[in-house]
Amino acid sequence: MLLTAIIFLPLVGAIVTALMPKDRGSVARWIAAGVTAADLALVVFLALRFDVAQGMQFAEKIAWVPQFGISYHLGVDGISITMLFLSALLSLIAVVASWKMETKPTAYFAMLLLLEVGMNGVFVALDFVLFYVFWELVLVPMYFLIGTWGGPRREYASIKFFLYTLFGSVFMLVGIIALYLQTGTFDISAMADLGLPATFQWWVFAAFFLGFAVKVPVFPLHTWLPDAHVEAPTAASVLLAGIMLKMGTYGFIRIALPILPNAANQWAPFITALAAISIVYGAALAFAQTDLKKLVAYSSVSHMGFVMLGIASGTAEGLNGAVAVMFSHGVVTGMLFLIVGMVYERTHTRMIQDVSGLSNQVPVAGGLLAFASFASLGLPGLSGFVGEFLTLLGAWKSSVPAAWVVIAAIGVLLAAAYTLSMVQRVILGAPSEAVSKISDLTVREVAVLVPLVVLTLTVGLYWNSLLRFTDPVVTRIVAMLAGA
Amino acid sequence: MTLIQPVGALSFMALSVVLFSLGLYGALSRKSTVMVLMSLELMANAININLVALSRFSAPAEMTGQFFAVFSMVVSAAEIGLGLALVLALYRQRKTVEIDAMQELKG
Amino acid sequence: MGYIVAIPLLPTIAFALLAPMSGRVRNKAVWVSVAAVIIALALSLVAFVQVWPGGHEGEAVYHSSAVFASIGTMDLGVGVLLDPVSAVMLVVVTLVGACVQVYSIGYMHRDARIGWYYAVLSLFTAAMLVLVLADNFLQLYMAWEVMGLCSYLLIGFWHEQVAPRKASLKAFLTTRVGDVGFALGLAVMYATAGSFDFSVVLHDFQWAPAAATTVSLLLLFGAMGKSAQVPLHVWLPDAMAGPTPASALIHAATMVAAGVFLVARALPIFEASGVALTVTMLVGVITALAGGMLAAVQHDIKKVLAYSTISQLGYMFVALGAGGIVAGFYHLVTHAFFKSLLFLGAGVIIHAAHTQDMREMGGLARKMPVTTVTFTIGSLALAGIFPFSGFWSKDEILTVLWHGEHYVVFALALAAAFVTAVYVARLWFRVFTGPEQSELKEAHIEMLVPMGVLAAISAVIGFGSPYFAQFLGHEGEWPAAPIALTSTAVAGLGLALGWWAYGRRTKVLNTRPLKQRAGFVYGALTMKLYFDITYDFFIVRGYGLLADALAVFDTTVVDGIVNGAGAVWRSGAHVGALIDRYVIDGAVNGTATLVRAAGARVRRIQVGRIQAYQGLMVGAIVLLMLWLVVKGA
Amino acid sequence: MSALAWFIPEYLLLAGAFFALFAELIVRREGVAAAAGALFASLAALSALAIGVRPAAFGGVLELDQVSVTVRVVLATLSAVYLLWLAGRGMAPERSREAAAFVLLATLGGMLMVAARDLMVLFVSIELATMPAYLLMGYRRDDEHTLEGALKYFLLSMTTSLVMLYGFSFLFGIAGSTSFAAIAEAPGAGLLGAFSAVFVFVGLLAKMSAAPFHYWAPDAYAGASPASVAFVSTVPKLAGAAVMVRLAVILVPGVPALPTVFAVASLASMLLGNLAAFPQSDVRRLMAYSGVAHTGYMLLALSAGSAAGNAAAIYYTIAYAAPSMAIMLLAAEEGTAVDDFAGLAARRPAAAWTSVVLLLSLVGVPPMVGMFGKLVLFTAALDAGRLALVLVAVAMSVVSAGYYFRVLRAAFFVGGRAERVPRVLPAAVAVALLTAATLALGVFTGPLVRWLTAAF
Repeated sequence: MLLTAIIFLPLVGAIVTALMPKDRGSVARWIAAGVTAADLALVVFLALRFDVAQGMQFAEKIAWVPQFGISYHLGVDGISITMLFLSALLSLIAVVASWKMETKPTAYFAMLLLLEVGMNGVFVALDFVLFYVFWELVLVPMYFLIGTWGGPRREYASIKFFLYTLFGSVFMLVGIIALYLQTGTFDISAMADLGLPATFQWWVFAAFFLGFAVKVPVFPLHTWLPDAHVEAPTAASVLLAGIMLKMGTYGFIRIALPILPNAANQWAPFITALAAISIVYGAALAFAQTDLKKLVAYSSVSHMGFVMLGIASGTAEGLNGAVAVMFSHGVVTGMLFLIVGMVYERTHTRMIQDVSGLSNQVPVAGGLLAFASFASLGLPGLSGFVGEFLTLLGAWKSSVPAAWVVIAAIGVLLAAAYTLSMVQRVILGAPSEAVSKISDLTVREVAVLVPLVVLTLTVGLYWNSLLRFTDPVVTRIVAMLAGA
Repeated sequence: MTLIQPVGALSFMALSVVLFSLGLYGALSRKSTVMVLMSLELMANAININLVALSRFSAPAEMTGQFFAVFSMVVSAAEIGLGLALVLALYRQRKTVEIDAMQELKG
Repeated sequence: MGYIVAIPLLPTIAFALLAPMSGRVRNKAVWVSVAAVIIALALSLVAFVQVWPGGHEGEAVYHSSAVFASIGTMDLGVGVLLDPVSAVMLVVVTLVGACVQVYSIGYMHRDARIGWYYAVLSLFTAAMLVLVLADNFLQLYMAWEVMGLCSYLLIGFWHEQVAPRKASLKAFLTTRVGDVGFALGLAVMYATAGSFDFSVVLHDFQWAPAAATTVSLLLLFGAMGKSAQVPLHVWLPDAMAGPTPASALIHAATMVAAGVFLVARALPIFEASGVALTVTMLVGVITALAGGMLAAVQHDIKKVLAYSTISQLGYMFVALGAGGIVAGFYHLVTHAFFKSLLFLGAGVIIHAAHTQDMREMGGLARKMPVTTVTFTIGSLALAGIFPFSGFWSKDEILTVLWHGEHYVVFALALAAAFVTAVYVARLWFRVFTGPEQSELKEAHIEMLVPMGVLAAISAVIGFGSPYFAQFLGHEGEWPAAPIALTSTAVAGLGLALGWWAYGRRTKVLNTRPLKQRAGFVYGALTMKLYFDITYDFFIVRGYGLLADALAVFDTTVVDGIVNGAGAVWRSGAHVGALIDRYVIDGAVNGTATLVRAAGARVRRIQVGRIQAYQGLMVGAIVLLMLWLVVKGA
Repeated sequence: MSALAWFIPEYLLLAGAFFALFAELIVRREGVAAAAGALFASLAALSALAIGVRPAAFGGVLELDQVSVTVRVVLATLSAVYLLWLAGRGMAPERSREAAAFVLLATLGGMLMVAARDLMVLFVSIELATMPAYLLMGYRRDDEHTLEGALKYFLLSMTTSLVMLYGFSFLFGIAGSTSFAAIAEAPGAGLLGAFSAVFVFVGLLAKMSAAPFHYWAPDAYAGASPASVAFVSTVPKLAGAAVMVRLAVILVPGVPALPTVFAVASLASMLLGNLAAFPQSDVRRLMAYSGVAHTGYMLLALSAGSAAGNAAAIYYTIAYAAPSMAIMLLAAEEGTAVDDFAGLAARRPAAAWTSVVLLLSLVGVPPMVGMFGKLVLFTAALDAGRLALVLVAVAMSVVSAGYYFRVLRAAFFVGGRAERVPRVLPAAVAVALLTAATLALGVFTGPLVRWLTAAF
């Protein structure tokens, strides 16, 4: 019952806030904050009672469309509990970060809560149709978040985002149905390691790859990300980068790898190549950007390239590294977007040449932005390093062509290049005229960032705080991959 | 060889096809809507002939074909009545029954 | 022996306390950092004494570690390993660290952000101590990177000006290039040996030559980045834009030595590969020679010392490459002391002369006696003159080369020694003799005391070389007379040339004629052997252009494939006037414009004529019937 | 209960129609006829539900199997909801009295079509269903295009129904009897059988506005008032779908080429419907092409030729009917151009968010019923090996998001007129019922599909 509560509590919140009269924005804010906080509390309560040794836990299964084998089936294992925690945390932070939202606040918070329903659902669903329902459900609120509260080119960005993801997910639906026809059920956990025929696996993997790769995003399907990020309001950007990108990679780990093991092995070299290209391509483009948010968006493409590298390696280190990058990227990029948002609220410009000298004028903001940037470029002791290093280890250990791993390692260097060149111009140096008049972060804004800083340090210093959850699951998946 | 053989179902069906095609040609080529309706009526009659003939040759006992033909006549009468009402209303509005005048709606 | 863990912990706590403070409070809490490093020094001495009798070949005096990550059966840990090598390094790091922190009180007291300076110094000291005490290569790598961050922050300390900002970025990225090699080396090591722990990788695992070569060359590449060996040396001279005491600590004694320490730790792997040793030696000797010659043409006093550091580090790599771990390590220790002394001295000189350019200096000897004496001890040690530490350690390296029959390298090393003597003399005469070009007064007491301590050590430590060898578990003996005499002769010759060219004058010397004769060589040297220019032109600007090109590529081609599809269709279909405002407005992206354009074409079939529709329908029916006939259903 | 009693819903509808014609003579108020009609229709729906599945009656001419019962209930409910809306808003500017009668008669024809097991009964009930539709399409006087649209609808659909009748006559000829059972057993008459089957399905495809026989739809819809389009584009189409499935079941064994015909028609409809819908600026014309596209998806299920396929076809048409009718009713309230939807979110947030639910269901985004319809449909089609067509359908549903979202974009992101249409309770309730059905129906997919599959 706990998982259903976690998913549908925000839905109740969303309905309540949506029905609020327009002028009662402040009440809607508090409801949204209350609901997300309660949801986070439930998730933490769940995590405390989560036994790392066993696999799927807290499972709930009710027949929904019996003759098609569709059931309302929820369950949580090591990886999904991590992502669920991240989703609940970032949702709360997103609500608190958009406290001063004036334009149509009730609808805004309703959309945020609806988004949380979709995100929580994806990480917990164990039935393909349920997974697909939550996967698509996420699109609608994000479309309206970008479309209504976004920047100047918001309509273009929102429809582009919607069409890209819909295009991918619709082919995923075909893949899901093909699997159903082959196995007779829509239940994900039952389908693991069934030894399906190789060519069939290959084609279904192709369908899933298209669906997930658009979301990750992997080069060349990434062009929706910068537009969506630049135009989305801060809170939407945080959730988009923090959680929604991870739905794609989570899909690979939860669905593609366990169910289609030898297709995964067949596709591994291709995915590694794309991953390495995404890493270097994302880094190079981030280096060339003049808009802060676009820079962070392209850096996400680069970081998610590491996740794909880890997934394609198929080794225990690689997969653990992939989940580590997913978690740390969620936290760190969330922080980056929050701070960039806060700076934008004050200076009303995101152009790198207009914003400089933060550390002198607003030391707290400058300091935190520097902290997040160093975490993002993978400084040891912070969470960014954990995932990147493990993926490199895993990739080298696996049968994947070594050239791509070297290119990925160079990606780490390029990450330092674009991050530090941003730090140079934005944080260091003399304060520009746009920066010289702004005030430092308020208590609320710092309070939003503190949990993320704490998480970055804890995972960065004590890796097992995260690996304790993911390792048992990963060892099982690796066994399946080796078996195929 | 006698010129007159017993008339088989095939010849009736042939007649019906010819009539049907004539009707169809009329519907496609005539300029006045009323004439188009007339051609449609011709096609309906072709079908009736077909029905009656087939009823005679394939199931003479039950005469279902004849019933079908009667039904068909009644229905097409109603339809033609309705069609003419429409044409009349259009005439009152557009002062013409030219079928090509009905071209505003397109795209 | 648990207190060993406290040594790296103290500076970490100091940083943890200082970092979150606000600027003003932090500036007053500077003593926290100084106290931490002094206590750490005391503990290090205690640890050193406990290890002093030496003679335990290889196995650790104290080792404890904790697991911070476990993947499947593999556990990654962080630990503390005390053995002779790390005991010596502990003392060196904490001692130089303490001297620099005390010195900085005087040097930086007027700076508005002195608190942040000390915070980063503590973080750096902590990282270096963690590196020295590491019991596995992963922990060493992590400390290594954190040190890179600290050097970035310290070099770019005065970030309001452009030069320090550019230098810090250059430093971080160049060392990061080396770190890519280091990371890949770790990946290969993990893939072959299955672990990072010294005990497993260095002792238990039998390295195949091929794997050993790859790993050691990659580790060497990392070390070359951090220890500024040619061709990755370009960042060190620019790093002088940072505060001088910071350079003394980082760019003389500790951080740059980390590369040598890494190679020393990983020597068993290098020995297993054989090839790697010769490569190390070659890299070392080339850097020694190039560093020396470049130092001889610099006008900025700190740049001279920077290139000198590069050259001396080259010496250490030569020693390690020749298999003489003791010689290399000993030179590292002596160099740490006399080079940090020279840097601190340079700090005082710059404060006094209000310039870094040696051409505007002169006649310091008369007004600044203490500085002159200490600086001279340091210079003579660097030149390798008899009683001072530089002589002994450089001599041991030459002996190792001689015994190893590396005669060509031996000759080059001697040439490098000669050039070192020349630039030392050049520096000394330019700064201390000749006309006084600005009113001079002696430095504060906090600055002189540390220099005195370092000078004393540089003078005395030379006599401990054989005991130092035994301490590290090898048999050590006094340097043989012939090599000692040759090296002293070479050094004396260098000093004489220096005196001849720069010492004799009464007025400011004009070296123009000397440069005309040197012509090409001098030109190349002033252009820093064209390394910087080539890097800037090809790599930095090249990457910038590539990034911009990719950005354009991304928006036009990749995004365009989606957006542009409509454009392709439009031009192909030259539908022209018929495209109504939806297509031009293009609210949805290219695919949609493509579809809309197609829709516009399809829409034209709907002509509105009834009989046209009937005709189309009848046509469809006829087609259907024909198809049925053909198919013979 | 004697066989006559099984057809109480039909009697109710007939009575309702007459009552609607004379109601306003007795009670002077506007909209009473439609209200009465709504009452009668809902009674008919309830009674149809109560009666449930029955064996063949009147000598095997009419039979109430699972499909007929389901479709009867849905037809009656849809027309009840529609009449409820009509009672509220009325068919401006004319009186809605005759319209109510036409609606009830058309629904009656539809119910009989679905239950028919005999060619004669089928032909008569099809004509009974379509004639009121002609009148509904021509109902509005003030727009000079209405009559032209109605005429086009009349001429083209009369031509195709004559072709269908011609097919019926041959079928009768081959089987010697007009009952479906006899036709099913009749030995395949080779080419003549194929021709007759094709003629029959041409008529039905035209009724369903499937490409290449859809030409009447865009012009007729564009001319008619949106209210009448709401009815004509959904109820007769649902009845037509049921009849096509029935005839497919009996004719396909004899004519193996039929599934390919359906596949070709499906491909043409999907491509033409979705592409031509893109540049439309009038909601009626946009929904006309959307109708063509959705008929294409339905035909995809039919081309699978399996029991699951047939059930999916009917379920999909039901899943399409509710949101499509609701969208057209909203257009009737707000104005027929896409730009009339501008600023809807500001004016009527409830209506705006309703249109989101409805349009997303048409695109096939969960959790609305459209997605489940597509899921069931794709499963059946893939099972029958129609992979290529499924991929086209999938791609086209993404394209459809493009033009459906233009309405949403107007509603949410474009500023529009501020004054809102006065709130009329019955109309609002009607649209709310349809939206609730779109949202809730998804959850009951299982039992509904199983119930339909049992019929084949």
